[in-house]
Amino acid sequence: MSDAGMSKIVKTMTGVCFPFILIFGLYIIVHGHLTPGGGFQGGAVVASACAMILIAYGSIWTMKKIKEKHLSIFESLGALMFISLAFFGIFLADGIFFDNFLVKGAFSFFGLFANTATGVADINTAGVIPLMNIAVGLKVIAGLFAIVLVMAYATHKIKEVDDQ
Amino acid sequence: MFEQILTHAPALAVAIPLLGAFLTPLVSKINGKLRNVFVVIITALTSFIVALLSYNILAHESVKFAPDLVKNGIQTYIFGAGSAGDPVVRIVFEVDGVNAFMIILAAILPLAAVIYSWGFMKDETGQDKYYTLILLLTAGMLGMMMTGDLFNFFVFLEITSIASAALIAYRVNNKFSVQAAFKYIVVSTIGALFVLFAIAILYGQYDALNMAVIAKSIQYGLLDKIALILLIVALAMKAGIAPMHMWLPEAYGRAPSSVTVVIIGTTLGSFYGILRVGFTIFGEQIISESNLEVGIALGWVLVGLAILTIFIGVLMALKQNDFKKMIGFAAVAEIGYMVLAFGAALATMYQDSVTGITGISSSGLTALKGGMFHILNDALDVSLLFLVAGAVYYVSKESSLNRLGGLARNMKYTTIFFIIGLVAVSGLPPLNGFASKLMIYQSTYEINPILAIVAILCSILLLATFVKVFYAAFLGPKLPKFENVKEVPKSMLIGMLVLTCVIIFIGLFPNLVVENIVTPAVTALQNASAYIGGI
Amino acid sequence: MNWRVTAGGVFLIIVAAFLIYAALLSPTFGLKDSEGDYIERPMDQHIIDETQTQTGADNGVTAVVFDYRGFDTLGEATVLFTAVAGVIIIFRRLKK
Amino acid sequence: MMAFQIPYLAVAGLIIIGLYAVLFKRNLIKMIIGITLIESGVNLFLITLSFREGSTAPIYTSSPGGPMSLPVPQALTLTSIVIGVAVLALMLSLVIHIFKHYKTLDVRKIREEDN
Amino acid sequence: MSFIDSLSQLYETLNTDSGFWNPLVWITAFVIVFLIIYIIRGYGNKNYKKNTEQTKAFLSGNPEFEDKEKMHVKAKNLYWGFNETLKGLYKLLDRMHNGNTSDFILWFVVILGIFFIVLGVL
Repeated sequence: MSDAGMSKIVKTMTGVCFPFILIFGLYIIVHGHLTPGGGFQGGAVVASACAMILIAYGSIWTMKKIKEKHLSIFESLGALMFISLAFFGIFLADGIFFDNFLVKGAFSFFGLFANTATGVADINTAGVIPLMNIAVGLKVIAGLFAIVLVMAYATHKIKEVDDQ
Repeated sequence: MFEQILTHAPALAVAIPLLGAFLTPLVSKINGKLRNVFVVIITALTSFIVALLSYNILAHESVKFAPDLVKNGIQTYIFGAGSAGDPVVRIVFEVDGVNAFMIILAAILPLAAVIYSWGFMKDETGQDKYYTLILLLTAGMLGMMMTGDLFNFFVFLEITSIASAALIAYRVNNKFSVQAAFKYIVVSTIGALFVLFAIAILYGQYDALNMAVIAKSIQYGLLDKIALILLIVALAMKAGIAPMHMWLPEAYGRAPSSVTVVIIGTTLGSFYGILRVGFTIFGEQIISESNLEVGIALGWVLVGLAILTIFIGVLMALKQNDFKKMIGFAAVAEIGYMVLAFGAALATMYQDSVTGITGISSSGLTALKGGMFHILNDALDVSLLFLVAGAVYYVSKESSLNRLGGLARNMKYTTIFFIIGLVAVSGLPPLNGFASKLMIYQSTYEINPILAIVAILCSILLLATFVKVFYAAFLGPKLPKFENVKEVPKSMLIGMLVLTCVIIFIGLFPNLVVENIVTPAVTALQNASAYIGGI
Repeated sequence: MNWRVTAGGVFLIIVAAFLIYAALLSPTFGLKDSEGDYIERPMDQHIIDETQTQTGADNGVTAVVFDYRGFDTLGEATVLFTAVAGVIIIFRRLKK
Repeated sequence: MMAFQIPYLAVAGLIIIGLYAVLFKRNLIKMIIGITLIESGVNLFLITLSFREGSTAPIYTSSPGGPMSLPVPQALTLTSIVIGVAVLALMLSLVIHIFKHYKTLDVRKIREEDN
Repeated sequence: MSFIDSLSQLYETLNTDSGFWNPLVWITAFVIVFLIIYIIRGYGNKNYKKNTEQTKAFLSGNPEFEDKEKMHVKAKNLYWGFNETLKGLYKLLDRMHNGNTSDFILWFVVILGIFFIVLGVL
């Protein structure tokens, strides 16, 4: 990829497509417990959108906008959310690590069971699974984008060295 | 209060390092020193929990903290809801004597490594990620050594592989360390992929991923044999058994010493995987009348590989001029001793002419004990030597022995630690290396004298190797370029002291360790039916 | 390096033969036995039946990923975390 | 019986091709491609195990009913794919560094430069 | 078994089938021998002066080098004869240890094939 970014057409089209891909990925993440998909898949979709931005605008511009430090902090937050959801299982409900404590109806949200009659889906089900989906989605977005960004920036630096 | 901890101990031992690893990037934003304290606290907490767990499993009924948690020597922990439907669908941690023995290592080594890196990594960049990876490595190691689920084992194997590779490449401006890291990641990825392939074969056969369930329903057809071979060979490559050991000295030699100490633990975790696969999952099949000769053949193949490993390791170590690479080859030889013990134990399987039951003979039992004991000793001794090598590198920025000399005049404590490690690793009395090697020599002598002779000879050559190091690096006149060399910082000395104390303790009271730690492990290793009954 | 090619070829062929044999021995594709009814899969059948009542999720795969085998997913997330940490530590700035 | 094992034969083929690439290719990138081939072979094996003849995806939302394919191998495949991505990222970044040091990806040239 | 009993194991002997090993006994014997040697050393003659010819290293009459580097035998020169004797074996081992990643995997495949032949056929 060129460091200065690609032509104006590409940049504009990227700006047009980006929100739609974002919405699609977030949809996949949020509906992970009802429809095909989940945290990883949706996170990969959003990360690919970010990678598209990276390719269109070049690594230097993107690195100016967001550093990999911040991304790794986001990732730590996602991982912390995930593991603390697992830890809550010890303190609440049955008291087992990775206990799905919400589905026991301990709290109001996500507490319902899916109706065993197939067909109709209810977003307010499946206990911690949607929350874990969101945590993992955040983590995957930040992680994959950090990997791509760091590698792109490093390759550009190497090219600089070669030119001299 | 111990009961509450012990109830969740198997989960906490893995979860607390993970939590620490996830928190470390945030903590290190505040302050570097705070981060170091945090990491040391997390590691110490993990070691404490692990110590509680293994004590509660290994100790005698009357002195347990929570006897009701342990049913005939096995504590199980089912993740997710307590109501694990039948058949077993959830991930289960099943900690028996062998696991309790192995996690002791996984608790000691990272503690020493973290304390040591406080001084060793003082003026390096990227320390926050370094400590994060060390904690992840600890968590992966503990998970590998405790899990009762095959796919979970694979996941933790990959965690350790990736973290180790990233840490081996820590000195990225040195091209050899990058190369070593690349070789390590290629080798370990292919090994892990074949492990996954074997797991998939077993899943397709029995529709189960839990080790106990598979062991209960295994039939030892040809597909199962293929799975067994894939598992054993892939894990043997990860454990550095010759002739698949070439990655090991490079990886050990190029990584920072504090990292190498933890990687030794992961290597032994793969070795534990071999034991678990061979003795538990396929145990009732291998040790049975129907395929006795298969088990014996497997034992002899392992013995051959072990002799090859010891020979190559020792001869190459004797030739090296690079301090850490030499210790790496010595570590290969030490691994060979363990394989020799276990292979010999398999090779002595006999069938009782009267009852028709097959079993491992008494000399085979001694071999098992010696091999199990040697896992502990090897890890401690080699780690101590690596820490000393790191100290030498820290003061002299030299890894080649050709340019070292006369360091004993400035670094008294380091020299003492090195002498202790030398005596221990080359199996000289009175330190711990001798006790385990004595058991191995004696049992292998009863099986076949030539094996014992080869083992003793190679042990002597190992001693010669380290005498060479001792002379070249520590003795001799004080070289002008090392005139103003100081003793290493206190934290590094403490890190070495931790290992030295354990080594001397084991060396002085070998019977205590063998009776209370090793024998329960060996009993649990042989008793596959108890492990199956644990579910 | 002629010995290398020959040895590699020979042993690769041996491994290939055994892998193909294993492929032919594997459970039938489609999991139907000769009578045409499904081969028993108790663990998966249990999950398929109990997903909605135990986890409340409609998606069986997500239920397995996050509830039945949630610990694997923690490990998997850890693997990604490890990879990011590794890539960042490899491309770190060496000067302070 | 044998005719229906074609996916498993494809698995064996993929693994062997990957091993061939790792063994006999001189270029580091090609070796990595071989490793990913092995990995995709293993993933194909896992996902093949989950297929039941005439089954639907194990999702109850607007499902037509009837038999469902096995969920566990799909979850395992998801995990192993993510692991593969992580390993691939690390390997490629190591290769970038090797190229920075040696200005080549050919194994022979690298070894000549070493000694 | 109480904690006191476990303490009593401290000085018990490690018994293998036909051998035994007790470090404490060994160390006691070692200390006694060392004391005897020390006493004998006490009878040595006392007329021994520092910084004279008596303390010079005797290099078969040759003068001592001023340069300390020259005085120290480097690691590559140690065990010269051993390496010289096993030169052929070492050549083989070096060919084996060429740091080629593909060769590592080649060894893996070879061992895999050997195991297949040994176990799979049996």
